[in-house]
Amino acid sequence: MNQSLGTGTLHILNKAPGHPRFIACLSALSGQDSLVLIEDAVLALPDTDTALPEHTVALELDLDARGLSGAAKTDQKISHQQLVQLTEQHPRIISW
Amino acid sequence: MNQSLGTGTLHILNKAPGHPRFIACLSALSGQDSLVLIEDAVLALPDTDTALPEHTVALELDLDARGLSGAAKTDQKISHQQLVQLTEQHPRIISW
Amino acid sequence: MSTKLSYTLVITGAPWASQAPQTALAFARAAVSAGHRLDRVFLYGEGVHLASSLCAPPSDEPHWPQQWSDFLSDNQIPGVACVASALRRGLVDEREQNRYQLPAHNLRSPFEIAGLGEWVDGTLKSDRVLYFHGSA
Amino acid sequence: MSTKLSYTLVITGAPWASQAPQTALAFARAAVSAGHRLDRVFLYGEGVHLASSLCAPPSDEPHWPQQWSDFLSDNQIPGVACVASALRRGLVDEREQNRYQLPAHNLRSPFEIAGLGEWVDGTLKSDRVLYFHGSA
Amino acid sequence: MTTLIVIDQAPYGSWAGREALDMVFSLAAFDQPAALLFMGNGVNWLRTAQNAKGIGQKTVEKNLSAAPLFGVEKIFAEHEACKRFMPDTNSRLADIELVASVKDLITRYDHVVFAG
Amino acid sequence: MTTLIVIDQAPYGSWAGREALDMVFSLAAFDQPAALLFMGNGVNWLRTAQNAKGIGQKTVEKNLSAAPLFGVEKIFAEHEACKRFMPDTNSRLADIELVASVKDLITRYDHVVFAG
Repeated sequence: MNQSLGTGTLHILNKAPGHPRFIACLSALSGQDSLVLIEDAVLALPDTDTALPEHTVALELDLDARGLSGAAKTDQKISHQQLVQLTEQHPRIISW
Repeated sequence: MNQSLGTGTLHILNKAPGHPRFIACLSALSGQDSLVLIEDAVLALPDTDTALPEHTVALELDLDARGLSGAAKTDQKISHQQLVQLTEQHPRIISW
Repeated sequence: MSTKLSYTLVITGAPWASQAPQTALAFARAAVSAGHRLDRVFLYGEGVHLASSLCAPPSDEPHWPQQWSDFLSDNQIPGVACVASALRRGLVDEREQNRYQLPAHNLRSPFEIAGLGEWVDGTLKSDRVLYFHGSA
Repeated sequence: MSTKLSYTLVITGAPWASQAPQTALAFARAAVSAGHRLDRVFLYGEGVHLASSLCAPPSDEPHWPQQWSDFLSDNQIPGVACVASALRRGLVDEREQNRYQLPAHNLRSPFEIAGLGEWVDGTLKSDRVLYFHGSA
Repeated sequence: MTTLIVIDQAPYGSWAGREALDMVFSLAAFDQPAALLFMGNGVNWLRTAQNAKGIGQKTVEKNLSAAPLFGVEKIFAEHEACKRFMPDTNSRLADIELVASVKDLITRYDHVVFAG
Repeated sequence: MTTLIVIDQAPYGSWAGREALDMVFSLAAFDQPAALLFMGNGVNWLRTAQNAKGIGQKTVEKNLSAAPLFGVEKIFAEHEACKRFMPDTNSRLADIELVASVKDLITRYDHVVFAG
């Protein structure tokens, strides 16, 4: 997991692709920021219309629910335990 | 009011511009359909990014609330009473 | 345009989350004053919160559940909350309170709790069915 | 990574309208089992519906309000519903019931009702404040 | 009287789609002609291999596969949205009719209804 | 500890913006540095001549004009969204600071918070 993470702000996004806040979140990311996709936002992975930044991970249980276990690389999937670790490592967190 | 109305389906739209259903509604309109903007959808009138179809009206009280009394032509503004009349005249109505 | 029609109104947006209950009320008042009949108002999904007897908004703000129940009572229009939506969201009458052994009931009169069959009936018998959704 | 942190969790999405309460619960369990402290869970906006004592979902579905209150009790974590959000949306404890002369109360134990000051306190004292919103 | 129930929201993140499904089952239970249309983000209901146990929900795929048994006449999906989210046709449920134009489809039904 | 409360939803159609405003007033009441950012559809809060009496609500313009009195340090608005919805600068409330880059602004605050 760690190689795909940035050192800036941790952005947690739960909106589906196309939602105005989904779009706003993607355009507010800086180079060293990390993005965690949760809930409906994990649909960004199969979405051919969405370009995701380099440092992107997604909650594994949300992927599984939506039939997307195969849509993410192993190092892109995180558990809730790992999400907690990410919040330890990032003092700045924005929930979109 | 009546000159700006079509004879097809009556579409009632309450989503703000940019909402996925706002976009879906606009692209589902046929030539003779009529569109009524209510609630947050009246923001489509000042929105420079939205092209509205010819047969479009908006609820006057929703325009007033949002400071848009001047954004619509007189024959584009309707009262709730006139909205009721539109539903009388259109057997097919879709609420988006 | 003197033909009088019958309407079913379906509200799926909650008060204080959406404008749906207020738009629906303005429409309902206009329809009644134009001489139309409202067969019923059906609350579905988040809309069931409109039937709560426990809302206490600040006194200088409109009280949508109370305005709606006054309107329904004054015009003898049935107000129905979908039972499946209501039970999940914590809206229950005395019968459901007893059935599920809950500590209280909070359904505001004259609203009643019933199944989706009431909505199906509306789509079959009313001349028009209008939906008032949340906008988020 | 042995430093233990303190968290405030804010839930603004309602159960059965959003996934927010379930995601927040999974996060809360993981944080506690990692040894972190949860200072409080604050319910705001639509999130206050999580504190209802009257939800009765089908027996084969998870009961989010009950799971949350069990978790809070088991771990002695304060759960607070914002008073302004709660009063508008029909979530009241016995004190508010009496003050506003309402027919019942429906706040699920151990949730309490308090002001936004509790949230401000969280932003000042907790190492991290996380928000769980609705997705619509 | 024919009714088209439309689902345009993704599964699991909100409850609106499930309540739309209850509506279509209800119509079918009263022998009323009813069909379903998935469009936009709603087409993500139609992906195979869903497993929502880990997030404490019931998998919607099962609800959906019951639709024909309960008398739901047809399940439509917007072709464009399917291509966008499920370009691999193997990842889509079977017995779905793809529609090129939502605009044309909705004119064929007396009632077109969203659940929320 | 500085907090930026963000409003990205239009006024009146939902309650989230009002609850965001309560948050910023609350911070100010406890003497915590707080500012507001309106972005996307949220900039429609900033239009002059709003009158919500007819829809039975209180006009948000008044709530907003109280912000500086209550100690809210700054009101920002996304320039792009303002141009989109209010190209005529006379139709915008005064004392708003336009920002070209939301991305840059949010890095300047310890906490960036949406109300819902």
